[in-house]
Amino acid sequence: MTTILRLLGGRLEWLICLGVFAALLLVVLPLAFNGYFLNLLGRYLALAFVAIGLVMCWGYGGMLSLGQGVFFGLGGYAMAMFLKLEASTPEATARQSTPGIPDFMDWNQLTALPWWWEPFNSFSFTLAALLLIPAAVAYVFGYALFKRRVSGVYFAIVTLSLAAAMSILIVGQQGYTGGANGITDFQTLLGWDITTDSARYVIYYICVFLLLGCILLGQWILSSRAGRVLIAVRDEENRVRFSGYSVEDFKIFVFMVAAVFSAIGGAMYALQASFISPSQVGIGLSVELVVLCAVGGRFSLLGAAFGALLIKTAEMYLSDLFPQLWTILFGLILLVVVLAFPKGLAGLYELTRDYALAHFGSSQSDAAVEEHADKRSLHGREEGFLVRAKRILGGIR
Amino acid sequence: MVANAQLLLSIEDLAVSFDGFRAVDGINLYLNEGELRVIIGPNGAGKTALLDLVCGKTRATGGSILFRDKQLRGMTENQIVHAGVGRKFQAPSIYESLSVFENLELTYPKGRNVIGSLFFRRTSEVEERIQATADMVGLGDRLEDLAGLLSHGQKQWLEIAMLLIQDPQLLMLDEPVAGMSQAERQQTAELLNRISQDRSVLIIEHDMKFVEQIASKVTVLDQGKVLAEGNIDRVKNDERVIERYLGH
Amino acid sequence: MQHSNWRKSIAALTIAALAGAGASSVGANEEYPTDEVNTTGLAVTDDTVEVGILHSLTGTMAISETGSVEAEQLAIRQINESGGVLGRQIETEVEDGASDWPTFAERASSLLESDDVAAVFGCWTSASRKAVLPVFEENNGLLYYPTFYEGLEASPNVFYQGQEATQQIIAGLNWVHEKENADTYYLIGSDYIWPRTSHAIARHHIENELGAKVVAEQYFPLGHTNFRSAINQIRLKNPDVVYSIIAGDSNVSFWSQLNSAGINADNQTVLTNSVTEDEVKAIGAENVEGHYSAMKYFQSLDNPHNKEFVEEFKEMHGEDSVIGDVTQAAYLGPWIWKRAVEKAESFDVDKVREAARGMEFDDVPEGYVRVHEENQHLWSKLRIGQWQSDGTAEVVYESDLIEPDPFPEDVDIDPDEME
Amino acid sequence: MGGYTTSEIATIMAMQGIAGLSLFGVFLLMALGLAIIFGQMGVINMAHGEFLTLGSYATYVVATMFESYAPGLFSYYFPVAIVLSFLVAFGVGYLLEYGLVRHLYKRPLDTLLATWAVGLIMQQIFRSIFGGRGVSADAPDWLQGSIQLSQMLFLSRSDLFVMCIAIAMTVIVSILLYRARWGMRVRSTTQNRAMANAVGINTAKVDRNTFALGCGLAGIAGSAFTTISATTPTAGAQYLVDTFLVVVLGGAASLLGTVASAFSIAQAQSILEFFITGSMAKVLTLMVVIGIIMLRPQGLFTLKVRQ
Repeated sequence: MTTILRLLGGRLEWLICLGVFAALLLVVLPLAFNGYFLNLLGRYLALAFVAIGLVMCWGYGGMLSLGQGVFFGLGGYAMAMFLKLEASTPEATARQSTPGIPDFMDWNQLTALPWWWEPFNSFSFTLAALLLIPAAVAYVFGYALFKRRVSGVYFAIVTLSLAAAMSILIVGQQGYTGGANGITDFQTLLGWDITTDSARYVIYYICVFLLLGCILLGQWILSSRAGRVLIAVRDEENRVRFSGYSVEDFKIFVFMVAAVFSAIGGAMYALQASFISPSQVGIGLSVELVVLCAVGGRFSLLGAAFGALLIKTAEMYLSDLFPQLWTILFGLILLVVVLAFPKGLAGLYELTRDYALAHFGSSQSDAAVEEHADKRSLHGREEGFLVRAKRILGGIR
Repeated sequence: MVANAQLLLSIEDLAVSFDGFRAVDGINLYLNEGELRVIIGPNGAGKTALLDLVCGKTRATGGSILFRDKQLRGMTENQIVHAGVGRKFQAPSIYESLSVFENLELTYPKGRNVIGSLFFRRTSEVEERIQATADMVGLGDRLEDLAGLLSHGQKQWLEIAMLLIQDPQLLMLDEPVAGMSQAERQQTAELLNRISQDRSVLIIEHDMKFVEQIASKVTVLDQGKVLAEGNIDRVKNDERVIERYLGH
Repeated sequence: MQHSNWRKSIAALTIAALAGAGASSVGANEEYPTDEVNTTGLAVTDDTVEVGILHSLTGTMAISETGSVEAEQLAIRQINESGGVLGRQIETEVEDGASDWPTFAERASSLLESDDVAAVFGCWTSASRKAVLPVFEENNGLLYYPTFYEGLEASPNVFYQGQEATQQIIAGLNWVHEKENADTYYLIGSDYIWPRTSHAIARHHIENELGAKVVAEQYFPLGHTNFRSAINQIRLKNPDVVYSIIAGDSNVSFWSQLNSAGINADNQTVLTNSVTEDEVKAIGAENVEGHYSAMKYFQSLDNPHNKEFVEEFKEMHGEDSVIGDVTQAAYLGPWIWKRAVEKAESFDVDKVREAARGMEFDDVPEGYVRVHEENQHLWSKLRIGQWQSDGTAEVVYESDLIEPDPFPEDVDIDPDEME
Repeated sequence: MGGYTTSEIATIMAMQGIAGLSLFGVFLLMALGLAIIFGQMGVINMAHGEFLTLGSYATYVVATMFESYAPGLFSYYFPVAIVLSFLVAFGVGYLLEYGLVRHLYKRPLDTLLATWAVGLIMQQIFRSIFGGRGVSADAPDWLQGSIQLSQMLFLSRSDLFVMCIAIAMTVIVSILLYRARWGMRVRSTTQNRAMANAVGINTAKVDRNTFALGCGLAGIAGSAFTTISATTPTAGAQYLVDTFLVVVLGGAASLLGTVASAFSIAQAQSILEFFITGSMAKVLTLMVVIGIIMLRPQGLFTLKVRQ
């Protein structure tokens, strides 16, 4: 236990929050919702993968990527290609002029499977591809951009353009990609019928465990020395550089991690939505994901994941009730967050907790410790956690 | 200058220009192991630009920078640091939101690549080394404090300590005593004399009194060129130096 | 109006239903007991039945889909006024697909799995239909899809009220070929499946059946606003016929740029199957005047059913509203479902589907349609309308009834090959 | 090249060159406002496209009013519409700067998010007022038809009109920036806020006016665009990526660079469009521009300066 605590930077409070979040996802939601809604929540959780990637890349690394949809799409399309090939058996596609290839290829007068589709018949290749291809793309772009010291704003624009180009490309090459319709209609995964209710539960749990795994991995990275290097880069980039660090390597690294997380999310999305299309690649989704991350808390992995789930769930209910007003409300929420709560929901949680602690059962000296901790900490939470955790335990005692 | 076995840094015909403006224009400079050299000169003489070129912050347009047997031109900043060159900036450049200890820990010369940093652990060896280095600059009892809370002088010393912990063979300091009180200057002079026993030090400084306290040899730059070089007393009486820089 | 005629054919039934509706307010539906007409757990009570409408109310597609929602609501209101279906009033659950295909799939699941609706009227783009199709097939739901589209689909869970590509294309090409004695064709479209598939069919027909030549085939992204290159190509290639399948707002740029480049009906024949009255309202009649659209329905159709329909539509949705091809097709949806339910005397999807096949309608605004026995598309006519300066179309040609053929044989030209 | 003869290629190049010029006018006009806001102030205004749309709707409203109340003067509605578009966009931009953007100058990436939210809200407001359907005002007579340059070469009047406005605006902006005192204030504020304040420049006012001017220019662009395309709530947003790329490729702080890059991108896309599909031409152009920005992030036309 102590080893785990140390690995995670000894943040007891963080672990408690993680536990609560895990309990919500693993116990409360499956009990509260039926298979249909759980499937929807699973799709929203797929977006949470991208949000936690953005926390690392944007919140810590200072690189705002407006093109995370590209990686989400790469993962989603890789998974979709595999599922589509499995669904396109010669028997199922017997009425096509070329049976055995995906339906949209047949409609587009393709008479054979393109060579680069072939490897996606293999599940292990697909898994490898959906992790490695986004990582490789992120590496190439990261290398080209960061080695030339492309700064935040420019980086945002370049990644935004990348997302635009990618979605136009997919739409334009519809014989190979399914075009604007995307790739739909999956039936089985390795022979297992994924359309049943029980399969939905299983996939939901896989999604949750992967998400929790990514959060743990992310937190481990952020609380290691690499995480402090990223903070230091934001504080005083030159000093880091002249302390012998290759700042670019660290930026490329988190960008790649964020890309891989996004790709996992994309694959989980394709699996749960039975569907992937260029709108999951383009500008709209890419920017929306940044918004989800900002609302949840750009400095907090848990906050961002929770924010993505909360906002999308709210959207599901509210946009149905007030289709016109929802868009405006969504914009206003974002404005309020940016202006008043740059730390998002996670920051709001901290404020509430601090307020509660300050007013209920804490002594003057504790408040002083708290204040000191806040001053010491970068986001009012970095180092304060230990102190606070100690005090919470002290209070319990 | 005569090359000999103890030569640490040899800069030859070094030049850089920004859109035609030749900030450094064919400078030659040789530095021995264990030497402390002060660079003086009027504003815009190319002093800071020279340090920038050596540490890789700007790219030279001509000439060579040999550090021991290595050509520093073309190397990235971090490679130059790994080769054994440390650079302190004019304004204190430290991580204000981290503690003094963490500032020093982050510059500890292990685990500076991505993988290494992920698995970096705070061992007792690291802690001892940090304590020793902090003691050296007089911050031994401030380790737990937030770096942002230090005084200006202390911040400068912290930055020097951050360089020292990497044990560089060449330390380059850009106006280390600017903005310091007289007492702090005195302490800094002592510190510099102490640390230059084990390594070469290159300092940019304006304060001639301070220069006299620490230097035996100075190089005077003007308009991107070396104007004079040699013993402090000789340079002080050089007419061109008086005319161009020391003034009346 | 519609029901006045229909009432004749199902008079007894309707009167019985009206009586039933009156009685059912105090007791069970005696003529059609709920447990007999609904054996699969749909949202049917003794006096109501729930259906869904699933279109984009927000987002970029809202503009196109609004007309369909209005038409479906009109039809449902008329049905309710005439006594409902099997004595039950239709209650409508309207869902917003928000111009986002995954959202369509979500809402479709919600309608079928949570609300258990008896039928869904909805979708507009092919992409949204493709997205919801697995949902309908898994849950054995019923979708009534109003848009003319590329074909290549015949799901037992969908009734297609719009024309598939061959119905819209072949007769139109034959007509223009004969009229212009055309040797060369220039094909232009928006870059997605409907224009591309349609052009593949058109190219095949032009080259193999008409013995003419396609001089170029050009695609632009949806929403594209700069057609000057295309206009230059038209000028350079000087085709006898320009065949356009440009969708949505791009039409405004295409037609106005064409017009201001001096290409108009006097010197160039342009045939399109993507411009209805809805588009003309935005394009401006002066830009399309004299050009031709191939559609199965125009608002100006001269028959009593259509006159009545147009009148009631304008009464409900405003004098300024226009009715395009898709709007009329959307209006058919609830009626086809109602008649099939009453023929089957059941809301069960399988029975409704069986009953609908081969069913004839001779009192709809477009004249006469028949549900195809196998592919559940409609037999319908194709009309060529020439646009007038007031934004209406004058029908200059009307085909015979055309059989829907969503899977045309041997259309195998590679659309990426330009020449 | 697809079996064209040499003389045909020459004709195509000339025709596409003219088509490219029209596109150049479009790109330049929409990039001008951004060149000021992004180039001079370093602020990313994601709602830039919505200001364009705002100008288009303002023009549509003016045209409708003329049609109803002064049909005899309909031919002359455009000058009124342009001025009004500018004023409306300027005013909204002014308020946006005052209410929002000025609080975020130290957080450029947050400005990006906040203005994106504003864009979203504006789109929805447009949709509520004007409906989702595209609207377009009839062009006045003098903007219809085209001028024949040779047998194959035509230049439509509306394209010429857009181009003229683009060039006029460029001239005005360059005079403002490089000849007038105002430009000096803008540049000194951007380069050293504290010093500018110290020498008596009201930097807050300079910021507000600069931002509002950029928005106003977008409004004029929107007004001019009503002659070539329909106005929908998302019409302006479609141009956003192109606009940013034009400004970035040109080098953010350089007006000349913006002009040059608008020209290059327009010509490249135009020529490509003739030989491959419009979609692929767009992808190819985007990728090439991204590639160039990766190789030369400071833009094509920026001088190398000492940090």
